[in-house]
Amino acid sequence: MNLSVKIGKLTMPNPVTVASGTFGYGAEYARLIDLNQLGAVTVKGIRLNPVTGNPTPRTAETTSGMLNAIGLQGPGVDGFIKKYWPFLKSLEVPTIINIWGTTVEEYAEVARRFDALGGVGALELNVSCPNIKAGGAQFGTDSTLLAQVVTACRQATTLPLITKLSPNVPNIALFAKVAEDAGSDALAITNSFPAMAIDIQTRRPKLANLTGGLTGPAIKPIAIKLVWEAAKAVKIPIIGMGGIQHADDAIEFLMAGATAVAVGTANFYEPQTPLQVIAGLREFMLRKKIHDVRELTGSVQTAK
Amino acid sequence: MNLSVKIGKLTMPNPVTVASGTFGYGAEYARLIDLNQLGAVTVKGIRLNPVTGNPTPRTAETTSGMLNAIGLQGPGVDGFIKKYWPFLKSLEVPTIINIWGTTVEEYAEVARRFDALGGVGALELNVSCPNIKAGGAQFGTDSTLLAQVVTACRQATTLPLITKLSPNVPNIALFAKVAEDAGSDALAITNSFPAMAIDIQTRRPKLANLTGGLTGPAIKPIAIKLVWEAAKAVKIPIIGMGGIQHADDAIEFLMAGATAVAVGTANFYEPQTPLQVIAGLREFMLRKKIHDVRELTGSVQTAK
Amino acid sequence: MEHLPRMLEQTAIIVSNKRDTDSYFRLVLRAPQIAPLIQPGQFAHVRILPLKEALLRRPFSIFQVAGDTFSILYKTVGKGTDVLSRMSAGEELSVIAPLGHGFTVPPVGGEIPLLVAGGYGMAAMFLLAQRSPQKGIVFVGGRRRVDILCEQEFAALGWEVRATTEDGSHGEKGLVTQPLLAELRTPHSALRTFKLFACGPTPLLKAVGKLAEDFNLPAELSMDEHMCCGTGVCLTCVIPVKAGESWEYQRTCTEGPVFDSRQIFWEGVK
Amino acid sequence: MEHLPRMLEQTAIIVSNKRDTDSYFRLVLRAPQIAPLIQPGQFAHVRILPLKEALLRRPFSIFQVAGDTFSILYKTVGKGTDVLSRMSAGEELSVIAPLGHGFTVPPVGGEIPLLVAGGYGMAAMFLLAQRSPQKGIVFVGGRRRVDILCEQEFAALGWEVRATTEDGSHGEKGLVTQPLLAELRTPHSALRTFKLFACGPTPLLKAVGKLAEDFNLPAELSMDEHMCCGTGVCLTCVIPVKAGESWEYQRTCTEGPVFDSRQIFWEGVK
Ligand SMILES: Cc1cc2nc3c(=O)[nH]c(=O)nc-3n(C[C@H](O)[C@H](O)[C@H](O)COP(=O)(O)OP(=O)(O)OC[C@H]3O[C@@H](n4cnc5c(N)ncnc54)[C@H](O)[C@@H]3O)c2cc1C
Ligand SMILES: Cc1cc2nc3c(=O)[nH]c(=O)nc-3n(C[C@H](O)[C@H](O)[C@H](O)COP(=O)(O)OP(=O)(O)OC[C@H]3O[C@@H](n4cnc5c(N)ncnc54)[C@H](O)[C@@H]3O)c2cc1C
Ligand SMILES: Cc1cc2nc3c(=O)[nH]c(=O)nc-3n(C[C@H](O)[C@H](O)[C@H](O)COP(=O)(O)O)c2cc1C
Ligand SMILES: Cc1cc2nc3c(=O)[nH]c(=O)nc-3n(C[C@H](O)[C@H](O)[C@H](O)COP(=O)(O)O)c2cc1C
Ligand code: FES
Ligand code: FES
Repeated sequence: MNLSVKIGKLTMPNPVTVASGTFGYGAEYARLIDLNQLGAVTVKGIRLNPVTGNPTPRTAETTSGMLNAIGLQGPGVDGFIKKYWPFLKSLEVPTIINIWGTTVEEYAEVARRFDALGGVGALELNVSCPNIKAGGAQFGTDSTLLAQVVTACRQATTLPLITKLSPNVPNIALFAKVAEDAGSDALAITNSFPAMAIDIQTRRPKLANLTGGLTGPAIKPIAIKLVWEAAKAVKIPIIGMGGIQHADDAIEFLMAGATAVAVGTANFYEPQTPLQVIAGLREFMLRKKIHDVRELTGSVQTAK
Repeated sequence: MNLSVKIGKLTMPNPVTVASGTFGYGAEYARLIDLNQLGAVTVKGIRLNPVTGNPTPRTAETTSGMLNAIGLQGPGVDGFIKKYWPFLKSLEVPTIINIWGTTVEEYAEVARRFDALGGVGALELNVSCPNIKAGGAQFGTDSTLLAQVVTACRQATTLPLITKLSPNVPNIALFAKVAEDAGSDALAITNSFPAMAIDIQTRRPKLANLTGGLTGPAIKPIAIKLVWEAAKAVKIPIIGMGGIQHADDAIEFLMAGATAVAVGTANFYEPQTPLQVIAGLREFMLRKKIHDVRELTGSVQTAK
Repeated sequence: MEHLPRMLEQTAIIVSNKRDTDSYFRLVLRAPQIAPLIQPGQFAHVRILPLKEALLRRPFSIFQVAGDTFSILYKTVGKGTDVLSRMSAGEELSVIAPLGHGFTVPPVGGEIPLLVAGGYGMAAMFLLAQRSPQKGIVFVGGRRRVDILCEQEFAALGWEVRATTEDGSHGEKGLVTQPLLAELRTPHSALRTFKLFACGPTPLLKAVGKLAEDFNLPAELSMDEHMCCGTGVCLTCVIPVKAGESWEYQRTCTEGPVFDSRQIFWEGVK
Repeated sequence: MEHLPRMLEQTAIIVSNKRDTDSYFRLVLRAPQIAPLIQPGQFAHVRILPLKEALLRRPFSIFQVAGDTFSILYKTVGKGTDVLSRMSAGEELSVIAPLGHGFTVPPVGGEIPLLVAGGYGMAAMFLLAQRSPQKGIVFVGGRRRVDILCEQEFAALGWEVRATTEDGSHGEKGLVTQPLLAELRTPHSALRTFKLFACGPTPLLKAVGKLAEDFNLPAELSMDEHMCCGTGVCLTCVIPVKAGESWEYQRTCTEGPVFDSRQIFWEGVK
C-alpha cells in the first residue's frame, strides 16, 4: 500500500501533517505521540523578528469550533533556528515551516533565510491570517499582492512553496490560479474564518483582539467546498484542512481534491488525532482495496 | 419594557422573526406555536413563477450545522397569494416576504406585485442564495448588480426593503453601504455559506446539487462578525441571523449591532426556539434592568 | 389553505429500550397526548437529546400503540440510532408526532390487504394489520434471518406471514416480491379484491408499484426519503408526483410518507 | 531545546463524583500511570466526553493523590463542569496530566509556607501542604461559608486554617489578605522565615504579590488564565513575565501555572 505523496519536490511518507499553529514547534507533542509517524511536522508561523502577539484572552470556544487571535507570537527566524530547529532537524520526517511578513520583501527574506538553513522540507506562505493588521489576510484577499508575494518567494528559494490561501474570497479558484501561476508548488486550504464572539454578561468581545479566526469541525463543509473549487482550477497539489477530527474527514478532503491533509484544532483536544487519522486511512484503503492513496485525490463523483 | 423595533416603517412587536426557508409559509408551525407571539413571520423565497427546485437529496447534516440546496422551490407570486396569503394576512403580526429573481427586472416585478397586494409587512431581497445558478449569490457578490437590484426594487415599491446580503465577500461593509445607498431600509445578515459534504462510501456529494449552503450554530461566530462589520458601516437596521439556538445567541447578535434577529435552522429541530428566544430575551432584560430592547443594539464594548 | 394534519411536540419518557434481533431495537415511549392520535403509517420525529454535534431529529415509523405509550422498532445504522440504542428507561426524548399522511385502513368488507415490507418497513405496517377489518397476508423480506422482524406479532393477529431472505436463512430464499407475485398469479374468487401496501427501501417500492400496475391493483406505498424538519417547512423530503400532464414535488413528511402508487411519477424517482 | 515536563494521556475511570458544598464537587479518577507522577500545583486537562457542541478540554488543579487515583475539587460554573457533575462512577474521561510547573515544596528546615487560597484555589494547595516538611498556615477566603473548602483536610494535616468570608458567615469577615497581613505584621523570631504560596482569582494573586513585595518575602503564585491546549502548543494562556529590561509572554500551562511573583510583569496583567 502506498501512502506517500509529493508536495512539489517534497516527499511526505504519508499524506497527514498538522496545521500550523496547532502543533507548536513539534517537541511539545513529542511527549504524547511519535512524530516520526506523521507525514510532516508543520510549525507555527515565523516572521523575521520575534513577535509578541496579541493580548489575552486569545481564544474562545464556540459551537463545535473555536476562535483564536494569537497574533502570530513567535521567536523570529533566529530564535526559531536556535531554539527549535535542532530538534526538528533530528526527526525522520520533513518539517514544513509556515512563514509570514508584513511586506513582500520580508516574506522573501524569511524564505531566503530558511533556504540557506538547509534541511527544511517546505515553506508554507501564510497570506491568510485574519489576526494581524498587516501581512495577514491582506495579501490573501488581493490577487495582485498575492502574485507579488509568491513571485518574490519563488525567486528567494528553491524549497517547495505552499501558498496558504485565504478562505474569505468569493472566488477561491481565481486566487488558487494566481498562486500557481506565480510559481507556488502547492496550496494549503483553508486558514481560519474571520469571526467574533461576544460575552453577553460583560458585553465585551471574548477575544482581546475583538475578532479572531474560526476553526474546528464547524467549518469543515466550507473548507471541503473551497478545496473542491480550487482543485478544479489548478494542477498543483493541495493540502486540505479545516475541522479534521477523524479519518473520514481526511478522506473527504482527499476525495474533494486534496493530495495531503492537516489536522489542526483537533490536536488541542485530542493530540492522538493525526495518528488516528493515518490508521483510519490505512484501514479504509485496505477495506476498499485501494493500493495508492493518490487514487483518492479528487475521486468524488460529481456527474449529476 | 419595550420590545418593539422598527425595520424601516415596519414595526415589529418584538425583535424576533424566523429566517426565510426555515418556517415554510407560517401555517405549518402554527400547529406547534402561536405565531402571533413572533415579531414577524418571514416566508420562503418567492419568485414570479413557480419553481421546481433542485433534485434530492437536498439537505445533509454536518457538525453542528446542515447543508441545504433546496433550490428555492416555490409556488410563484400567484400561487403564494392564492394558497398562503389568506392565512398570513389573518395574523396579528406582520409578514416579511423573501423575494428573488433571475434578472433585475424580475426582482422589481415581484416587488411591484407584492406592493399592489396590500398588507405586506416588508420585502426581503434574497441576493445571496448559493443554490441556484442565476439570481442568487451572483447579485450579492457583485456590488454593481447589487446596487441595480436594490434601486429597481426601491422604485417598484414603498414597502420596507430588507436586503439580505451574501456572506461570501471579503468586505461586507462595502456591500452593506451599497445596499443602503441604493435605498434599502434594512439589511439581513447572513445567508448560508457555500459548502459541500461528500459521502466517502459512495464518493458522491451528499447533495444532488453537489454544493449547498451551510447554516446552523456552526456559523454563528462568522455571522456575528459580519453583523458587527456591517453595523459599523451603515445607519439602517440589521436583522441578524446565523445559528441562533438560544436567547443568548440572539442577544449576542443584538449587541453586535442587529436591531432584530431571525431563528433559522433551529426551527427544524426545535420549533419552540423563536418563542424560547423571546422569553429568554425578556428575562435577560428584566435581570439587567434594560427597559428598551433597542438599548442592546450595538452595545458591545470594543474599546481595547 | 392546504390541509395540515394535527401534530404535537412532547417530551417523551423512555419506558423501555431493548434489543430485538441483531442491530434492531424496540423503544417504548410514554407520550400520553400523542399516543391516542396515531394512525397507521404515521411517524414520529425524534430528537435524541444526548446526540453530540448532530442537530436534526430522526424520523421513525410508529410501530405499536398501547394506552399512553407508543413504540418504534429501529435499526442502528448511524450516530443517532447508535446513541439512541444506549439510552435507558427513564431518560427523555423530544418527540413531534404523529406526522404524515398514513395508510388508508380498508373499510369493513373492503379490500384484502397484502402487505409488503422490507427490514424495518415491518414496523410501519403493524397498526395497519391490527386495525384492518380483513386479515390479509404480510410478505416480509430481508437480507438475513435477523432482518425479519415481528413475524409472531403479525401471526398473533391472525395474519399469514410469508418470509423471504436473500441468503435463504429463513423462509423462502429470494426477494420478497417473488411469493407476492406467485400469490397474485394464483386464481382467486372474483369476490376477493386485493390492495397492496408497502414499506421498505426504494427498489422494493418500485417493484411493488410495478406489480400494482401489472395486476391493476391499488397500492399505497410509504416512501423512503431523507427528512430534515419532518413537518413540512423545509422542502427536503420531496418526491415527484404526477400533476396534470407534468409532475410536481410533494413532501414525504406531509403529503406522504404514504402515496398512492399511481400518483407517483416513477421516472423521476431515484 | 526548552525543558518540557513529562505528561501522559490516559482514559481515566470515575471512581466517585460527589457534591462537596453547594456547587462544588469532588471527583476521584483512577489513572494509574498518571497518579505517581503528580507534583503539588500541577493540573489535569480533562476531556468531558459527553459534553455537546464544545470541544476543548477543561483544566483542573490536582487536589489529592491516593494510590492509583487522583482527585479534583471543582465548582460548576458553565457547561463543561455542569455535564461533569452529572457523570457517575464507572464512566470515562480522557485526561492529560500531570501538566505545568507546580509549587516548590520547601526543603526540610526551610521556609514556613503561608498558603493563600480563594475558592477552589484550595484544591491546588493540598498536596503542597501535605508534602511540606514544615507545617504552616493556610489563609482561605470566599464569598460565603460554602466557598470555604476542605478546611478539615488541612487541619487534619496539622495545619492552622484561617478562614475569611466576605459576608461573615464563616471565620473572619472580610478579605483573605486581612488576617495574612495581620500575621505578617506580628513580630516573629528571626529564625522564622516565611514563603507565600497562593492560588485564586487574579485580584487575590495581585494582592499577595503586593504583600510579598512589601514584606520582601518570596511568593509563588498559581496564575489563572484561560487555556486551550494545556500542553504548550497554542499560546492561548500567556502572561507577561519580566525579561531583561522588558517583558515577554510565557505560557501558564507550561512555564506556569506557578510563577515566582517577582518574575511577573504586573503592569501587563489584567
Ligand atoms: C418516514 C420514515 C420512517 C422511518 N421509519 C423507520 C423505522 O421505523 N425504523 C428504522 O430503523 N428506521 C426508520 N427510518 C429511517 C431512520 O430515520 C434512519 O435510519 C435514521 O434517521 C438514521 O439516523 P442515524 O443518525 O443513525 O444515521 P446517520 O446516517 O448518522 O444520519 C445522518 C442523517 O441522515 C438521515 N438518515 C440516514 N438514514 C436515513 C434513512 N434511511 N431515512 C431517512 N433519513 C435518514 C438522518 O435522519 C440524519 O439526518 C425511517 C425514515 C423515514 C423517512
Ligand atoms: C491551571 C488551572 C487550574 C484550575 N483548577 C481548578 C480547580 O481546581 N477547580 C475548579 O473548579 N476550577 C479550576 N479551574 C477553572 C476551570 O478550568 C474552569 O472553571 C472550567 O474550565 C470551566 O469550564 P465550564 O465548561 O464549566 O465553563 P464555560 O464557561 O462553559 O467554559 C467555556 C470555556 O472557558 C474556559 N474557562 C471558563 N472559566 C475558566 C477559568 N476560570 N479558567 C480557565 N478556563 C476557563 C473553559 O475551559 C472553556 O474553554 C482551573 C483553571 C486553570 C487554568
Ligand atoms: C490557535 C491557532 C493558531 C494558528 N496559527 C497559525 C499560524 O501561525 N499560521 C497559519 O498559517 N495558520 C495558523 N492557524 C490556522 C491553522 O493552521 C488551520 O489552517 C486552521 O486551524 C484550520 O484547520 P482546523 O479547523 O483543523 O483547525 C492557526 C489556528 C489556530 C486554531
Ligand atoms: C433549508 C433552508 C432553506 C432556506 N431558504 C431560504 C430562502 O428561500 N431565502 C433566503 O433568503 N434564505 C433562505 N435560507 C437561509 C436562512 O434564511 C438563513 O439566512 C440561514 O439559514 C442562516 O440562519 P440559521 O443558521 O439560523 O439557519 C434557507 C436556509 C435553510 C436552512
Ligand atoms: S422534511 Fe422538511 S418538508 Fe419534509
Ligand atoms: S493552553 Fe495552549 S499553550 Fe497554554
